[in-house]
Amino acid sequence: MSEAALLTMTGIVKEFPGVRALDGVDLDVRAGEVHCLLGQNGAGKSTLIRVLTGAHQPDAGAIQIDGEDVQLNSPTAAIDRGIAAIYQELDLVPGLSVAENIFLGHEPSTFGFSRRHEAALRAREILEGLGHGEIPVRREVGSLPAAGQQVVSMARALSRDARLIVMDEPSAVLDPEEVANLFRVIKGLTERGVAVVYISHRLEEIREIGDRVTVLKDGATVATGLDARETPTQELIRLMTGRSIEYVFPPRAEILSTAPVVLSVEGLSRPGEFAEISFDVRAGEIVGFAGLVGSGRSEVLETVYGARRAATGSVHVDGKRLKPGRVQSAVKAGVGLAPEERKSQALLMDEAVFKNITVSSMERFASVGFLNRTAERQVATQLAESLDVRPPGVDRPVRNLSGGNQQKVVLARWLLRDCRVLLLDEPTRGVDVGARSEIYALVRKLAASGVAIVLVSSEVEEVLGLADRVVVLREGQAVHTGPAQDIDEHQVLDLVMEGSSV
Amino acid sequence: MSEAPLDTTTSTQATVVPPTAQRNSGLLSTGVGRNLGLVVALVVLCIVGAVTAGDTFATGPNVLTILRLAATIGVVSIGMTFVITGGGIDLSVGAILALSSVWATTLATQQMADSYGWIVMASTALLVGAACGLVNGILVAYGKIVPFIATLAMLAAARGLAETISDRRTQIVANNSFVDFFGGSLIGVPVLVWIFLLVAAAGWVVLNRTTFGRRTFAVGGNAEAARLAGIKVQRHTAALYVLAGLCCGIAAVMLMARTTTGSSTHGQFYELDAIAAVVIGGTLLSGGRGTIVGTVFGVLIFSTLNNVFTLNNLSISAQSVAKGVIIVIAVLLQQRLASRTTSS
Amino acid sequence: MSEAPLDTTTSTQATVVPPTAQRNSGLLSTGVGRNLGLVVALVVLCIVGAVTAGDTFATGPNVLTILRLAATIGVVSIGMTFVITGGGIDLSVGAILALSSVWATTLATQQMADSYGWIVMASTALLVGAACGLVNGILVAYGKIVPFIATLAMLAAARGLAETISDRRTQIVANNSFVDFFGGSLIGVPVLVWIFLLVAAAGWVVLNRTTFGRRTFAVGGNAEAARLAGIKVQRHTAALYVLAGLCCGIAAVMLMARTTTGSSTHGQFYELDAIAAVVIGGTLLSGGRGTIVGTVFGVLIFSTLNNVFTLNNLSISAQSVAKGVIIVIAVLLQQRLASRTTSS
Amino acid sequence: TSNTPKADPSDAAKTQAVSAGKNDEPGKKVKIGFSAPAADHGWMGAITKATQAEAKKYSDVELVVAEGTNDVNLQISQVETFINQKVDAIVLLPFDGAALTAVATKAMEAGITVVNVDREFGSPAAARTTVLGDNYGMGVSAGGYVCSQLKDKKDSIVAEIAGIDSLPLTQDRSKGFKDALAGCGLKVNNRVAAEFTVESGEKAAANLLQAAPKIDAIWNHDDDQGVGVMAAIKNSNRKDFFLVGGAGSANVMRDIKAGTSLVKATVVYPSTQGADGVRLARLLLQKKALGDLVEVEVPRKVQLFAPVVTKDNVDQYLPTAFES
Ligand SMILES: Nc1ncnc2c1ncn2[C@@H]1O[C@H](COP(=O)(O)OP(=O)(O)OP(=O)(O)O)[C@@H](O)[C@H]1O
Ligand SMILES: Nc1ncnc2c1ncn2[C@@H]1O[C@H](COP(=O)(O)OP(=O)(O)OP(=O)(O)O)[C@@H](O)[C@H]1O
Ligand SMILES: [Mg+2]
Ligand SMILES: [Mg+2]
Repeated sequence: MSEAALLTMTGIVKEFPGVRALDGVDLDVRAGEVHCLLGQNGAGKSTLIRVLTGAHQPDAGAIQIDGEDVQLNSPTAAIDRGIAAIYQELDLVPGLSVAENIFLGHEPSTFGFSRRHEAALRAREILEGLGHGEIPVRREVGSLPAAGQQVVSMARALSRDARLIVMDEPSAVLDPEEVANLFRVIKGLTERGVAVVYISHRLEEIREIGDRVTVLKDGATVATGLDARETPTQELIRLMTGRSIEYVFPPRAEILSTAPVVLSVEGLSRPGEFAEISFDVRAGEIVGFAGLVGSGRSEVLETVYGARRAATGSVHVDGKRLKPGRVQSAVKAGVGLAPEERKSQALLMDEAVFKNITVSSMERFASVGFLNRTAERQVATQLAESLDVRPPGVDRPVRNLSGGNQQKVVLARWLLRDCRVLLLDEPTRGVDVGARSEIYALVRKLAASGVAIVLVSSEVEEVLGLADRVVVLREGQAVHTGPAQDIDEHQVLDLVMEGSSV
Repeated sequence: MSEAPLDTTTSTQATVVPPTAQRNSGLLSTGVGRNLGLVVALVVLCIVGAVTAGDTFATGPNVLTILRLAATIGVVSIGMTFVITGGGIDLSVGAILALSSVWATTLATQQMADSYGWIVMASTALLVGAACGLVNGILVAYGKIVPFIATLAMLAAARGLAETISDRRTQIVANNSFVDFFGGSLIGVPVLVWIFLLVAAAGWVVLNRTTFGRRTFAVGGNAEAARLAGIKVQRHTAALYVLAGLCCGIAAVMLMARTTTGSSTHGQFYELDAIAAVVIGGTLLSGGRGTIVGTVFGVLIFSTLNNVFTLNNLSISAQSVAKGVIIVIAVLLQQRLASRTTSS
Repeated sequence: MSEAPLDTTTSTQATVVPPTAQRNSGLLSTGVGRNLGLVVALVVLCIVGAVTAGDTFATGPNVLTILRLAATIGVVSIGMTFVITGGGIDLSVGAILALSSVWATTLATQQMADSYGWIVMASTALLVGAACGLVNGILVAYGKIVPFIATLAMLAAARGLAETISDRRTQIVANNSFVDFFGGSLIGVPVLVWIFLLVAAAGWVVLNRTTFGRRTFAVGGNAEAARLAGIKVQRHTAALYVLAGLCCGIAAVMLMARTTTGSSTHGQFYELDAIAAVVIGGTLLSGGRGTIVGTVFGVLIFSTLNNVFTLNNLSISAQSVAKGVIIVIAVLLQQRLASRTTSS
Repeated sequence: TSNTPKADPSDAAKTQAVSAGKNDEPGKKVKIGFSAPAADHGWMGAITKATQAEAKKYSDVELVVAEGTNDVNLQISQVETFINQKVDAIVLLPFDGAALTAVATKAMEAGITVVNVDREFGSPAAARTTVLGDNYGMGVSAGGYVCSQLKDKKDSIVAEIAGIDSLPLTQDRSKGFKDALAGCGLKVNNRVAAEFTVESGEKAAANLLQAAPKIDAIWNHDDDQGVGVMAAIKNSNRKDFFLVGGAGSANVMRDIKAGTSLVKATVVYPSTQGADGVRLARLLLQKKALGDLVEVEVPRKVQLFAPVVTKDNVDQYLPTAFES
């Protein structure tokens, strides 16, 4: 690894209406290293990246590449400098094929006619390099599941032979297997002397792949050049949050076998997604679903919720059967779903934070259809604060929040609506360590108050740590069901991987 | 693109959000930011009018003339605002208006009106309008037909039906009490204008202060999210078209009073005029963002424009050229000002 | 709604993408699924025609008539397909067509044509069309004016200009070679139809086989992503409107040949007809998805409908009612079939 | 309305100046407002142009022209604006006579002289005087001519290409045509409607010619759309019928004279009604009588005649016909 800085950013400032997202950030990246960027939600990581890729123009600060000053006044400029990125929010064109998305902007072509065959071949190569030769390069990206799309945007970043690749929380959508896969690719890159800027909220990943760490806080660099392996976790957390957080799961409450079964699912199936799923959730119990991406966990949740119509099987809440494929009847029965993809499934991007929080519980603030906005704001503000949504203030459009903070808003919506049953799909995706432990505590508290909770997470540790009972899915089949205490991470991973072809 | 407004900003506060910023984004979301541009556009227009034809333009009667002209299309535009905010579009408003006016002025209806009073005609118009709206709503929400196509079909069908019923003859409103009531004035302001004001006010309250309005934004902004949040998206969508249809019914009553006729030729091009007013007002054609205030301004701008033209005796072809140019200028103006207000 | 593809997936290995899901959505993505519905709709229509007026409907000349009438609006619709796929809309097509036809038939132009041949008139029309398109493009892409409003303004302006230039007279095309060439036939097929076929074919190739076309999908489907990928979104958008304008120019030439005139009244309602054809064809009004084949079918369906009506001597009113109903049926049919084909 | 597109005002002047006499001498200044439907077809454009040209000829007339519109709501507000403007007279060609009766009455009550043109108001109180075309008469004339040509062939096929079908005046013409044909045992076998525009004429005709493989006579309501109709006929190389026009545009009359084309006759319907309206308004305001009438007041109603122009009498009309 050469010591010469490939990229140097100094005193970068970026302002948005009323928000100074970046307030003098310094960053230096060397060729062939994996440089990790840490920071709480809203610290400014993604914004910094967008400045680096020419998507945003900084209000102040200098950028040097190979020691020479550069103006990255458009994405093209950055691309020409050999900078590629995987953005936090998927940046794909749903209407185009996988191959076309990968080569968008630099399609192989002669006289403007695209050489589709060549594109397809090269796309397949890249995908195979990523360990996903099975993704059909001619299929429309819009019809791929989240994980598939994540792989495609990775492939796109690799398709340009870049010298510096930025990855903004690439692992958020991925399960352990996929993450391992990703790390293999990153190692390959760094060996070729490519520099990687890696953003993640999972410290264990930093430890495994990172070389050096830069920590952002409130839009400013608080530490840089830290050793990724040696620096103690508590130190990193303190730097990020300014306080020290016990990064442990809250203690479980004892569930009495006499506690009433609130949610009971029997023989639920959807051809091609999952089959014969049955489980009960008692009041105050947390049932966790572990499994690989594509194992059908989201589908199970969405089907229980009625967002998808079950082919067979039934769902009962407090003994009453829910009408299959009817979200309404689930909601009436007190079921809530925090869906997996916040942007497409949960958020009203242009609406104020508080409206997003109260949308599912409007009736509570309404008398004969008229809304009491003051009450709404109050309650929403309290929730936002308890989840530490930043920047504070519930009137800004959700679009302007950082990824993790958006996730918190989604969560807040369902915390507000006091449900009998809460279905959480990847509730901590993209949420920083600080907020994470708060969310864990909250989920526990809810359970303690008698809510039945179903939790889906790609982080086995999270499932085991939080859930009382664990269901392991593989290819839509429940391969294991039992108390969380009786099984450990490795066993789960074995169960999950078994027979999976990679 | 969406950044243009953002990059023009210069604030000096640190990460903590200054209250002003909050108000700004609040402002923008309530559309006042955009409306400022509209106010200016309208004011400029009025100044032009006053300068070029001050003696007549600035007079009370002339203002009332402008308002009376605005009233009918205005009511239609309010309904259109709801549909568009909800992520749809309604090309059939003009046709529905025509059909309602014809149905409400058939011999049969008018005879009933003679015995039971004009309320019969009024309610007939409203009913027909709402019914057509319901058909639109069902086709779009449950038939899952693209709004553009569904309402285009309704446009053709409703006009055709209107022509068949009226046999393409203009139907005179015989019932005088009807004409007297709606044609009259209250405290110096024409009843038609009162109706417009009422509908606009009601529309504003519903859109901004009720759960129905809030859901409209949700449905238009992200239907899937709305569905998963437990909103009855389909039923709501249908309701929006019924609302639009109802507005057409009201507009039909107004036009019947103004022209003392029902005719299959009423309301030609109202779809374009209404959509134009709504969009100029700042409502997003893609849905999820809508402003009644903006729409009202949009309507006023267009009818003032017409009035100023007539007063200034422009050559007719010149008028349409001028119209095009003025629209562009107005929008540009409004955008610049909007982006100005969003930056503290 | 977006679930349709989901429901059909069957994954057999723990991969992020289930293998079987691809074939179907592959079908859908190439639009064949949708088009199948259109084919059926058209066939049904033809059967109706053949049954009700077999003797005349099925004849060669009648088919050619349908095609000749489809040709002009067809060319316009091809251009419209590009604009809509690119996330925009163009309400000014009819007006641009009128302006081009008038400009290309002024005395001055026709005199030049006498000395240099009809190519002068043709190229004038194309130039005027492209120029208007450029103005649209600049207003939308760089002026950031909502396409609906920008092109609405152009509609007003262009028609007004056309009226001023022609002084509202119908300008006869004196140059016979022009009429003879474009009015004539090649191997039994009218030149107009050939032009339509050529434009359609070219349009298909450009949209599906060139980087320009694919980038159009990107610009319409996710402008931000396109920008981040280094595509010059603004320039591309502008180009799309120029393309549409050019098509209007071509259509103007065709209409001049068909009617032997240039007039400010040409191309009335073309905006609605074209958009309807495009949308019925399966292009998304919201942009990001477009199909030329679908558009061609859309155009054919409408002009066949017209023809069948006339053959059956239907009254205009009955026609529009029927039209509305048929549109709805066609779309429903097409949707059912589309979803059918996507489910294995 | 009728067919005469683009009347040449100077011609219009020639014809009427004859009777005008010393009425043309400048009198007190008058301000006249003029409003008409949208000029979306030739004849409307002609009406407005002729009107403006006529006004220009009088130093004492100031004409205020409102944007043509098919939205009665807008046209009403234009009249209201004229009232606010305190014009002396309003020459009004309403999009729909009945719909503008109320506001016209209001204008009369405001002391403004209203001259109603071509489409009649619902109440006599709404206008001081009315200049009317004779749409029903047009149909009758056309039908009468067709009868005279086909009287011995009772089984002959007659087709009609109407104008904008949603307009009452189109209904009147078709009715007149139908009634006249009935008089000689004929009927309209095929009827299509265009929109008074060249393009729509071509489209309607093209379809019609397919619909009816054999035709003996066609009446086309409007010579402007007639240009398109002829294009379609030329394209189909059909010759099995003769055509009756409606307007009397110069080139149609030349064709009639030459006898080379399929057009054997046309029915005149002057586009100078607006111009007449302006003249009458001026006379009324200046308290002048109509020349050549003993009557000291301008008459309540002037209905124009719709003669049939054929090879025999074409020379009489050709000079005053308009160029298209
Ligand atoms: N377009 C925008 N307009 C206004 N404010 C914005 C915009 N984009 C980001 N911000 C603000 O800038 C700050 C930094 O956001 P950023 O997305 O960079 O955070 P982050 O470090 O990526 O957080 P996360 O880990 O959750 O992704 C946040 O306060 C956010 O609200
Ligand atoms: N939009 C889609 N189109 C086609 N197939 C899909 C789509 N979404 C999901 N699938 C398929 O459905 C199955 C489950 O998808 P999904 O990835 O949501 O499961 P999951 O266990 O929730 O994974 P994740 O960890 O991402 O939530 C997989 O076979 C996946 O390929
Ligand atoms: Mg981020
Ligand atoms: Mg999932």
